Amino acid sequence: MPGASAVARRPVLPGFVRATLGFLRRQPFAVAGLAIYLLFIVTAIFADQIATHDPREILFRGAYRVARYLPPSTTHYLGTTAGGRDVFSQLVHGSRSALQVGVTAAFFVVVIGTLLGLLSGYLGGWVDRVIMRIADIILGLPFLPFVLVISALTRPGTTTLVASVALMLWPNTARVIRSQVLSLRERGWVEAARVTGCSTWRIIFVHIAPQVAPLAALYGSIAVGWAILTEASASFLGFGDPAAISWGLMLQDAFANQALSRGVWSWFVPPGLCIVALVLAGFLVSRGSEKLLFPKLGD
Amino acid sequence: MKRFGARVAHAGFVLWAVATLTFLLFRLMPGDPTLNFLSDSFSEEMRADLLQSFGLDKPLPEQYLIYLGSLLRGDLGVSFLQKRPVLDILLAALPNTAALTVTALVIAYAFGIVAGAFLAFARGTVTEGIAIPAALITRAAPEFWLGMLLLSWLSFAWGIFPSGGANVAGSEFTSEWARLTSVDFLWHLVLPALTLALYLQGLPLLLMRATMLEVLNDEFIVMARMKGLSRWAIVMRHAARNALLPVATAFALGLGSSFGGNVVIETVFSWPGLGRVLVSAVQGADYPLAQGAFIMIAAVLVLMNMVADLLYAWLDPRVSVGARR
Amino acid sequence: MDALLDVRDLAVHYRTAAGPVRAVDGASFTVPAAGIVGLVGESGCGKSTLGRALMGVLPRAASIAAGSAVFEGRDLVTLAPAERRKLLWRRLAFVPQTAMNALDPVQRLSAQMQEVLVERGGLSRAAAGTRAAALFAMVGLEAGRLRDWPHQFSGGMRQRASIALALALNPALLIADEPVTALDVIVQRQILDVMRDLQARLGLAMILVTHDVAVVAYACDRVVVMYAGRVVESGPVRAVLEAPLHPYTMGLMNAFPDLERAGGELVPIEGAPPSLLNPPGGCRFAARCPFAEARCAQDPALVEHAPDHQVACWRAPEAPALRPLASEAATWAR
Amino acid sequence: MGALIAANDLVKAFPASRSLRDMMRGQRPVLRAVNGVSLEVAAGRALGIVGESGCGKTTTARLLLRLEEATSGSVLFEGQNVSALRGAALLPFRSRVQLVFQNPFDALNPRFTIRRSLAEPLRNFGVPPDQQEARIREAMGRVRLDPPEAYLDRHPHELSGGQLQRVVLARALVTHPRAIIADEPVSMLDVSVRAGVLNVLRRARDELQLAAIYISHDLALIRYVCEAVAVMYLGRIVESGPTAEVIAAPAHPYTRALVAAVPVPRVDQDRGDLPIRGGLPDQLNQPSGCAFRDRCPLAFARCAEEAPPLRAIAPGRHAACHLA
Amino acid sequence: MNRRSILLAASALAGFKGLAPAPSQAQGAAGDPIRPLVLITRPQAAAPAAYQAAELIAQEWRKLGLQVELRPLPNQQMSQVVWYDRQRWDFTMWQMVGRPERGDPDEMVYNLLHSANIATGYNFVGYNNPAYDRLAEAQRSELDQARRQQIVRQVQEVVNQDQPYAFLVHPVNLHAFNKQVFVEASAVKQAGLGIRNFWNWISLTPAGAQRDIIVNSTEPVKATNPFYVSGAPDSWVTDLIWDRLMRVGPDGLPQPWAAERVVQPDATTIDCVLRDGMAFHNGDPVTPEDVVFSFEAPGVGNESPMYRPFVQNIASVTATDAKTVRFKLKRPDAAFRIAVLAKLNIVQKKIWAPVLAEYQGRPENLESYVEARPIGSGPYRFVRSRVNEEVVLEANPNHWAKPKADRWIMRIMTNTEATLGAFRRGEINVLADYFGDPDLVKEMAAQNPRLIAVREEVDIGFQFVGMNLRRAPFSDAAFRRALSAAVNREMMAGAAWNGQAVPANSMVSPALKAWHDAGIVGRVPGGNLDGAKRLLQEAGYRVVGGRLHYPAGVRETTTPFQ
Repeated sequence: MPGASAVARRPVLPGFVRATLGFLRRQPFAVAGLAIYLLFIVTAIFADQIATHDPREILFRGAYRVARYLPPSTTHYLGTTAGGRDVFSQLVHGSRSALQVGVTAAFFVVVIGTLLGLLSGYLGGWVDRVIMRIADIILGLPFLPFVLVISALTRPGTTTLVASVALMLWPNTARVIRSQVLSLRERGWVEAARVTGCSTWRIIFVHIAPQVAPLAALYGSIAVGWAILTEASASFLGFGDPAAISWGLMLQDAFANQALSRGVWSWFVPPGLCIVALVLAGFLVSRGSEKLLFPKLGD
Repeated sequence: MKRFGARVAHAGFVLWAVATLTFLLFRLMPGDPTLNFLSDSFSEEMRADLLQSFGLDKPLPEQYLIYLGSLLRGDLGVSFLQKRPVLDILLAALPNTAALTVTALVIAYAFGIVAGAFLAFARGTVTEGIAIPAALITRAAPEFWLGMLLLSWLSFAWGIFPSGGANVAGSEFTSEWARLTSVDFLWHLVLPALTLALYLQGLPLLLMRATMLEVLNDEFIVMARMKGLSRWAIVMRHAARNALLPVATAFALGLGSSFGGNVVIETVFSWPGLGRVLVSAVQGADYPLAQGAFIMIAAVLVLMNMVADLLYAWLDPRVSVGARR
Repeated sequence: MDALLDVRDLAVHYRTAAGPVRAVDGASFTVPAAGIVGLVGESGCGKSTLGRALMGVLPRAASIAAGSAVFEGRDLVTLAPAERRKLLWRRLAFVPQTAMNALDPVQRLSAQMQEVLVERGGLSRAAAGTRAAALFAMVGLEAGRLRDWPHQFSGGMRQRASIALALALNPALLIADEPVTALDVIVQRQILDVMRDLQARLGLAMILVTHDVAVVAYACDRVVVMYAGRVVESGPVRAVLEAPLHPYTMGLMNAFPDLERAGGELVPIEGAPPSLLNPPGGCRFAARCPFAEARCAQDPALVEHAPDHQVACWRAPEAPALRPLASEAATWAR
Repeated sequence: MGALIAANDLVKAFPASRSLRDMMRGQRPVLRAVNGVSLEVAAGRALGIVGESGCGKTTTARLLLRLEEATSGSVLFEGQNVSALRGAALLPFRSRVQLVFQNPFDALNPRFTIRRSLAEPLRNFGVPPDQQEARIREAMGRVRLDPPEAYLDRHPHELSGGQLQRVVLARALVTHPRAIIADEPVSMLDVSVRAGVLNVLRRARDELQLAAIYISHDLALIRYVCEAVAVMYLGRIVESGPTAEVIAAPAHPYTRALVAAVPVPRVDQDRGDLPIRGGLPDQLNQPSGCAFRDRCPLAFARCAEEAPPLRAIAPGRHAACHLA
Repeated sequence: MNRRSILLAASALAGFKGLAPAPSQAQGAAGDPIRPLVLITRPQAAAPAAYQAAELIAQEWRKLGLQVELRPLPNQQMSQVVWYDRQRWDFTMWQMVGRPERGDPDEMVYNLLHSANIATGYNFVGYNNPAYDRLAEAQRSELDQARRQQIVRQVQEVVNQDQPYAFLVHPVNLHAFNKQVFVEASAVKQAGLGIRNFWNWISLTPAGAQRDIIVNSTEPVKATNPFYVSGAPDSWVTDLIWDRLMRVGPDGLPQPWAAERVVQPDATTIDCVLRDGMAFHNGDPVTPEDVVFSFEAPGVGNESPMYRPFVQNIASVTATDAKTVRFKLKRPDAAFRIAVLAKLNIVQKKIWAPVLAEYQGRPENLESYVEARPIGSGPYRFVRSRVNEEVVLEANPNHWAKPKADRWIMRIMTNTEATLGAFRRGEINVLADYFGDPDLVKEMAAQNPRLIAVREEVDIGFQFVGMNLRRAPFSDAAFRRALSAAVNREMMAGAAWNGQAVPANSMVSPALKAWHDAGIVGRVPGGNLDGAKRLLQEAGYRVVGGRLHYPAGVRETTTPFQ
């Protein structure tokens, strides 16, 4: 009869439910972050239903009089812009663009970074040297200036922006994944996999990859924020996607039209807050995993 | 010594790669640099002339060699629009950017380190529950938005700080140094530096807190407690000193990335720095100037990446002093 | 016997989400004014926690729940922190496990010596320098190596330096937590020799926390055997090791391969120690004990069965008969 | 009796980090972690490799397992040189030579159930899925983990160290190996469970007629499980022979010190000074001649001039000492 | 030729070149649907008003049954397409900015739409009307003011009929200055420019201790070079440092400046008599030789590409005596005074002759020469320039028209909010470059009536939609007329330009009172959206299924813009 204590069965709740409940209780930060994500995802999905107007439509008050600077009201929850567009509807539709930019950029950052980090860390040798050299070079490129130059030299747009953000951010992820892999590679069970005849690819993708997934997800959630902030900054400087409806472009529009001097808070505060909230969500999610990642910190 | 040499060589390699990349970026992208000069009197002949005067009529490999050679001599070419040497334009903007970056970083790190260390001890308290989200929010807010809000309150509404620029219009100084140290300059510096610092402080704060927490769990801290050392001695001499290693590295890295990252702040506060030069050059398609500004910003970044590595090695005897048996 | 340290019913609990973990659960033993006491037991038996509790450096989540630890007439458990601090390192010092990052990595050894000697010992800087050199010499290190950084030392040297640091202020009691565990046999032997030698020369008391009965046999004068947070047997080394009274001690002795003993099967103790979260009532070892009886469901007290030899086992009187049985694998197998 | 697994003059050199001076001289120093090790083990026999940390015993094991590439020398398995095998060609060797790890808490993929950990090698070696369960149960039986159902669907963190090490052994046995290499198999385990694991190991070796190699710093343990022992010092074997004989009458001064240093769980031990001086030298700056001479209480002039070869000193016994 | 016949001829030609609807087709039958059309515009961030206008225009044009897609392109890419890919695009937002020398209609009339400029010049829309060409040429050499005025009006009517552009608005410049710093009455407004003009800078009189004129600019000054101007702010500075023989006066007409008198003995001879006692900032006197050099240098080789076109009509320039310079022209030039005499800077031969000689052997030209301290003879002297920060000039006390202020400082501020903040706080005292919300400035002035004075002035420039006449359906004048009619210009001025513009239907701004046809805005053919629909119907275009189709028999053969 094996040792009673170690084998003692815990309560009968399914593992993932228990884990989730425990997570919710222990990680209020992460829960808050996930809640914010969820809110924006729902908003993005039902943007057409939630928005009260077409965000692009120039609204009129009578013949040829554009409905500009209307104060917040029941028809225009956040009023209208200088160009006569509904702020609330732009805000709602902006969540689509933000999520699109954030999630696609993060996706590429995570996929490229994780893949190269895995290969670099596990294979070592020239593969490692080449990948890390490329990473070094990219880390030697200034982030925002690079994005601006690329936007200026090519047609500005979401694709350009997402591509340059992904290009600039994967090395961070790759480096962290790589160092994680370097330590995982020394773990007994990875060595065991080799001894028991596992192919290199199987070791990398079946044994090691799941272990670095949380770390990659963390960097992904930070990349979401970076991408959104970059979009906002690029838009503010006039390098954004001119056809998009994004929070960054809304802020640019508001500043260009001196909403600040006019005191049209309902125009330039909400997009900023939305950006803060969505970026913050990424940080919160990643901070929630702090204990997961740095168990040393847990008492 | 050996590490130093290798690191410098590595930085040299990265610089070369960045320079090459920049060259290709600016040459291979679509768009005609002569578009700037379109006017009612612009002719094909003038266009050819213009291309020739900037060496753009030569084959690409030749352009590349000339470019590398010029770079090595510190020659960044001549601005399309300003017709002045790019380097002169950049060097005029550099002190302003340096002053802004360094001031903001020093404020941010001084505050971040102290607050981070404090928060490490406040683990699990209400203070922590408020301070950490607050620190995260400052990092999540778009810089320009924050800057505009501060500008609107502290300058336009309450009139405490000037609304932009680096000096009162037309002020005279005997030297650049006198300008940078003048009360007037510093007064103009306050708002942009504070905004930037507000954005930057989150990193040192969180980093300091995290490393501090890690260090505080280290056995040698427990040992220090066993030795009956005072709390002050434990925190300052042992914990902080160890926790500062990564923070010092982050400072150097921050210095590098901030040089180019100030673009937004410089625009908001009409700060005449490198970032503004870059943005206006890019907007105006002044390719030699944009390219030069980009390379200079990248060079500072690469240099600071190198400094960060060396600094870490220098500060940490485990790296700087080899093992001995 | 005049005890330097008298630990009575000491309990240390860890707060966890699932409830308190009783890492030390009513441990009692004494340490005489001179000599080495081996505190032996398996991982998780509470021996290291006990050492740290005595030094007052328990982790955040842990606290002393009950008991006393009277050291030089004062109870370390109830002593005000400021008062306790006065005792630390001056009367009560600690040698950590080598593998641990116990020396500040960014301070030279000399600085770490100076800190203790000047700040806690009240020496002048010059005097501290001389004393540091002397201490290094005492543990067999060249004085010149005071200028080195910790990472420049090998494991053995780091342990010597730790011992030198611990002895800096002439403490009355030295608690050494697994001081030789991570070391190779030859170095281990050298360090043990240093400790024995210094104990003899300085006449101080030491608690040597270890999992290795052989180390106890080699280095200690007395031994305290712990199991699942409790002391199950204690007494002079010879008495306890040669004539163990507790089945767990017997099992421990038989489970060890012996260099000088030929062949034969090793006798494993099947099973694993109980969870300290919800420890079973009665004797903690009963679940694994081949000699367990119904009465073992009651807690056996730690009582003196032979002169200066305490044991917590109902069947201690039968020990001489049980001992031969315990050396047979069949007894333990199930 | 032929050797099942043998090593022939194995050398493993790692490039050491260079000082600036070395660079200027154009030298690239190497650290020979393993420096000409030859050994052989027959089926059903066990060889212990003993030495201090850094002596190269673990590297030797890794070379034998082809976890690392030898700089020179070869590994022979069932008479075949396996040093040059790569990729799929290596698979048969992999299935025949297995490893038991030092740290059982680290040897199993934390995300896999025990069953999956045991099935993984079977999958890799092409055992049909319908046969896998039987093989797994067989292996679990060999390591006395019964009933298997009590363990197979658990994750590693739910098992104790002793149980984990048995699982690790089961994973090694599930491929039906011919040889097994155990690197400090019990050093991370609690004393009370060590004996159990060692017994299981020994029984498996006997029942399956495995060739076994134990790596340990603990002579007492080696004595318990191995008929033969090889003592390593700074990458070389300095003495080898039947365990009992070597311990009873060490021929090499280093072995003598090692034997003297091993603590035994008995009072009244000899507490004399160890017949050895100083600590392990810097591997890059080994003394000339015999590597042990600067720590050797018996060293004399010849030791500085000439490195003693490993030579036969008695039937089955070898030592690398001028005085042996 | 009377005005009417020219008009008829012009329209007939333009119409003939386009698509004539086949008259035999039955009412209701239609050709191919018109492809989706792409309206190029600068992005909102770069040109918010134009972008908003484009959106509004697109909304209106869609009501005609057109599929209009907006394509925002950054400056460079927009120019690249419009200028170098003249076959490719459909229509584009564009603008002509006001400059003092555009106070003469010649540049707008000749350069923009003369067929000589179709291939590579400014006639990028490809407008080709021989009748127009004749009129454009005629006005250049007509020295009689009254007759020239009549020709220019005819030109405007031809354009009105052909509508190669859909003119939108003439912006109204909004400037403001600080009345506490400057005597309000001393501010001088220039026709078509507003108070951001040379005259104001020399006459603005300090009222108190602050004796500096501090003006803002949204763009940095790039070059301070008498032979090179890279942007509007550059010219504001060069204007002050270098004198010219004549200057465009506050009334928009040329008046003598460095030349005391300008006399024209015959159609191709102009004598300029220099003022006495003029000196460069380095103390040297301004001599006729310097003036001769100043007008010869741009024509040497290709050393001054930007100014060379202006001297091409000069056959010779000579100093006839110690204070007279005689220009002989190749052909009579009505615009010569404004476009040449009031444009070219008088430089010192001593400084520039060696530079010219040196640069002739180098790939660079005079534009690349950077004077450490530019020397002119103008009312202000150069002190220093800091990129992206400020340019500082000081009053030239020796100038005959010495400025009333001590210094003229230009602050570069890209942030409109900050600019307004700086103006409110007195960090700048003349708001001279403002494209922000006009209401804010007006409100500020209303709230601080003793502090802030606002001045408005219709600009010389104009905003328009350029249509590519090379491509169907824009090749059809009727189609163009309809598009133009559908644009509500009042709405453009109000909703896109914040009310800071007046409707336009001509390249000659109402600011140029002498030349502008005052009634032209009211004469847009068709007049409004309904008129536009009618015009299309009459021309054979049909809306089928909500989509506008070509007249019957016409196939869509043009590939859409990508």
